[in-house]
Amino acid sequence: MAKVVAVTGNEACANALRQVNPDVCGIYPITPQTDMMQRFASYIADGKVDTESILVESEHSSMSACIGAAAAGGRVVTATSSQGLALMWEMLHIASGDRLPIIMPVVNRALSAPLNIHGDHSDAMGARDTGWIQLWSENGQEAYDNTIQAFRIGEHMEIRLPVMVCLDGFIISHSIERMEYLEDQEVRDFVGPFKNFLPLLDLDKPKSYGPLILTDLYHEYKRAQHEVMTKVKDVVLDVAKDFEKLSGRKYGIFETYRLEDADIAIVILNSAAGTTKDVIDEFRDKGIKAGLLKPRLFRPFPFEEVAEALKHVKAVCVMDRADSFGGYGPLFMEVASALYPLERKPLLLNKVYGLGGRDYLPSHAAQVLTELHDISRSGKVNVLKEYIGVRE
Amino acid sequence: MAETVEIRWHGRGGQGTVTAAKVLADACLSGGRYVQAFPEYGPERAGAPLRAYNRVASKELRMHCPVLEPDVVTVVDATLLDSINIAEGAKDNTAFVINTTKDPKEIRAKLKAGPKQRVVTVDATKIALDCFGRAMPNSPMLGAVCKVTGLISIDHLLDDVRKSFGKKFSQKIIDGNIEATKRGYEEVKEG
Amino acid sequence: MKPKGWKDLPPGSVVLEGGSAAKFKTGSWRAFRPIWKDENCIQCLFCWIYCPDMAVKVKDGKRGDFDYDYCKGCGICALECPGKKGQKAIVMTEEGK
Amino acid sequence: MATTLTLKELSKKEDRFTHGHRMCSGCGAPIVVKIALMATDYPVVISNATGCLEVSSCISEFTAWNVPWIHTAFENAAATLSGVETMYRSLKKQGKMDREVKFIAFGGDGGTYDIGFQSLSGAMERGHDMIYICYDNGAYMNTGIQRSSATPLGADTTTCPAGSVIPGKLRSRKNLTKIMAAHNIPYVAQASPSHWQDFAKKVQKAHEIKGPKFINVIAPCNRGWRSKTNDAILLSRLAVNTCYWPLYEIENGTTKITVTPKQKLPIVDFLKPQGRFKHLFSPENEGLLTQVQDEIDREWEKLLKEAKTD
Repeated sequence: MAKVVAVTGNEACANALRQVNPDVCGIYPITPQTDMMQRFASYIADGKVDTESILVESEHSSMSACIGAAAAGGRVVTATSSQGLALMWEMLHIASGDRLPIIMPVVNRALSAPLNIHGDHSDAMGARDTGWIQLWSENGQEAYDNTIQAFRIGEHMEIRLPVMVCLDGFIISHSIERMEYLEDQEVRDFVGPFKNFLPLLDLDKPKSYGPLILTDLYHEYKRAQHEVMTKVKDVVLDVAKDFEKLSGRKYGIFETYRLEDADIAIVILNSAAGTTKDVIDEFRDKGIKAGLLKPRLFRPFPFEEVAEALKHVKAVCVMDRADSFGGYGPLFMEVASALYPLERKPLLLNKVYGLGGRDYLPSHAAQVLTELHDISRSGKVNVLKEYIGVRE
Repeated sequence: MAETVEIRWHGRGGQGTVTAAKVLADACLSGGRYVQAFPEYGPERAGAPLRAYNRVASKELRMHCPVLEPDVVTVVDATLLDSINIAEGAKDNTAFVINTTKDPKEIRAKLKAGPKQRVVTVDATKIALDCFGRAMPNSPMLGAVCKVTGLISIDHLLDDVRKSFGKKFSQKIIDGNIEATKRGYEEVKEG
Repeated sequence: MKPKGWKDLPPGSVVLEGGSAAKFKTGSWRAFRPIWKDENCIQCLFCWIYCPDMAVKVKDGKRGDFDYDYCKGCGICALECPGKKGQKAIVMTEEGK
Repeated sequence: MATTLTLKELSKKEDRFTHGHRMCSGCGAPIVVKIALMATDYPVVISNATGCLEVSSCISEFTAWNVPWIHTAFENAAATLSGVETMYRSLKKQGKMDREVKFIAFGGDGGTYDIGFQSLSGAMERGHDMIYICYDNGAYMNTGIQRSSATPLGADTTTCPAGSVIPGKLRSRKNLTKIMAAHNIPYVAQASPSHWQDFAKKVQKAHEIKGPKFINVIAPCNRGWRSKTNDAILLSRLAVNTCYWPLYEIENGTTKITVTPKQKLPIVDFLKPQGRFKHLFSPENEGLLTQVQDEIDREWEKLLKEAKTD
């Protein structure tokens, strides 16, 4: 039986982790994630989980310890944000290269300099090439659901990869919203017992983790790692199917909203997608066929499916809450690549919004949809990459 | 109830404003409603002006941005009336709930409130001091907001206050807050 | 042996066979060759403990010959060898002579 | 029962670190590893910082380790092992693991004194049950002899070269052993491969103590020290006998010198065979040479005062 609660995104993720009851958890504070691991630490202190915590002295050590623990053979979690994720960067590659299914909620926050503690996607986007699976979440409910599903995806015997569950800092992590919790036992049954794969603590079969591989085989190892990523999509969909049976909540590799017959569309991640949906409804009421695509699985990126979903649209704006200075926004780059093979492509533009927690308002969505509407009629894109909600 | 009720809280760090918004959200959860409660965050600490928001709706809340056009504006610290524009974005029929010793008519004049805008006052700080000896006006303000919005019954709210405060405080403080919430509900003055 | 393709690799580059380095013979690195003279050996086993390459064979606590598959010819053994009455039990000779 | 520390008994044990590794000819580090593992009678899991030992001991499909071994990066051998050890405790608590396992981290001085210092300090403070063994060769040897905070005063390295103006390293070594002792962990020691029995005893003792332990071991590098391939043991012995590298332990705060040189030799005996100190013997660097000796004398006197007299 589902339980309806009003909790923050951080609390929801912490609760998901409690329900899963992992073996080991690396804990280090960073705004806006802090509150999540703090809650988890109190679950440990109150004996609500069997987890052993490692109260590390940095995020780098947190990820290092998580890698050691996961290689040892067991279920491992941690969480971070922003500079913490950046400090982990080196170790993120090692976690995925060693094929260790560590589960990590990432409470998205801007990167320094200047110092900023608010929500944007620069942190996780900076980690997009680290070989981690990335699931993105619009709200606390999705963050909770994704966290639970992440275990099944990452620990799948064909996959064995670490998973980041991304949620917007403050906007979701610190907002109380209505959501539904599954029962503890339901979650435990859904996730299942941890299955070992090449555990280091198998003392009778000594293994060496982390060899030096030179020009002879490194290329092959990385090719093999890519191959694993190609299998992720199907696993994500299978897990989502099972999750729907359990929760009634449907997940795909992305969500579309009124996109099927849309002339114009916005592609946008996380919490801003919700705000955009409300504005799309307003435009539909005015007779403008607007729609939305919200990626859930960003790594691996489902290129073919995204192209298929957008191919009939006349004009698409990809909105990035992160920048690649001197390049297009990271989400834009993926969507543009996805659309490139199409013979008839939508017109495409890129807007960077909401950096460092700048509010994304309905008026911003309206501005973009209005521009898209004009483009769909004129067939002309004036400025391909632009910043919105920025003061001149 | 309107499809969505949006509330903006103005307070100062350390007055329990964010807690009030959270308790209200939790209390409004009943009846299958959707709720949001979220503060505005900055590096500000105790004493700095802050805002918090509520949305309560009968359908799923997807909007994830600050409340720009509040149905209710709640001011937990009357001194803020002189320093910030608490009426920003207010609609024709917005209700103002103000913690003040002053008469609602005086406040109405000060705010230059329109004819359909409601102005409600409550001496929340005094109630808090009476009930539990601390100048924490959040629980009487909750009572006042409950009365003005009619979102939930006072009994339901009191249950939630008991639940929320019970996690952190002693029985004496909980009882004080229950009493204060009740008095906040009862002692609102409209003008 | 045909070099491995990417489909043949163990997941996560984990080396599954402990001690497999024994298949990699480092004896070819040697420029100088230690020669063991049994008659001068007092079985102190210093050569064995100080050998960085585990290239001194010991069986039942008794020193045997060098394992030339692995000896890199560093000469630590010869230097540390106390020998018998001033006569070293290990001497270094140039390889191939 | 721990193995009796005679070479005859030890030689009967299976090699847990095998031949076929690719350390340089005459390297001191494999001797350190070998002695440490021989003194370990328990199942053991190793964590290894990036460095000479790591790159040479596990390449492609070849591993010299016949025990579970993990390398992740340069600065985090202690943090990585924290994770392994914590998982072990978790599994033990859950009844999924019943054997008594010991944990050893190996790092060079770069991976220990410098880049890995934070991770080491953190792991020690958290109290993980492990021995961290630093094989200290006094520079970043793996990358080609760059100075580290363990590089001795006056040494010539590729990043503090002895030039016409600056005569090598102008700063003294960081006393990491003492810094680790300041963590108030139950056991800290200094050891040398030349004194294999003393070192093995320290490892055995450390394994019997619960909690974090640190052993700093001198490990000559003939490439970086510019000495002969056969003198790793000779030089490490001279390091002890000149009191450059005193052998001592600090157990629960009590310092004990475990090997006192019969005769304290002048530091030049240690410096002379090493090319990295060659310039110190030019007349213009006489002052620096005196400074080196003075410092060693001062540190030794200090240690004598701290040590418990038996």
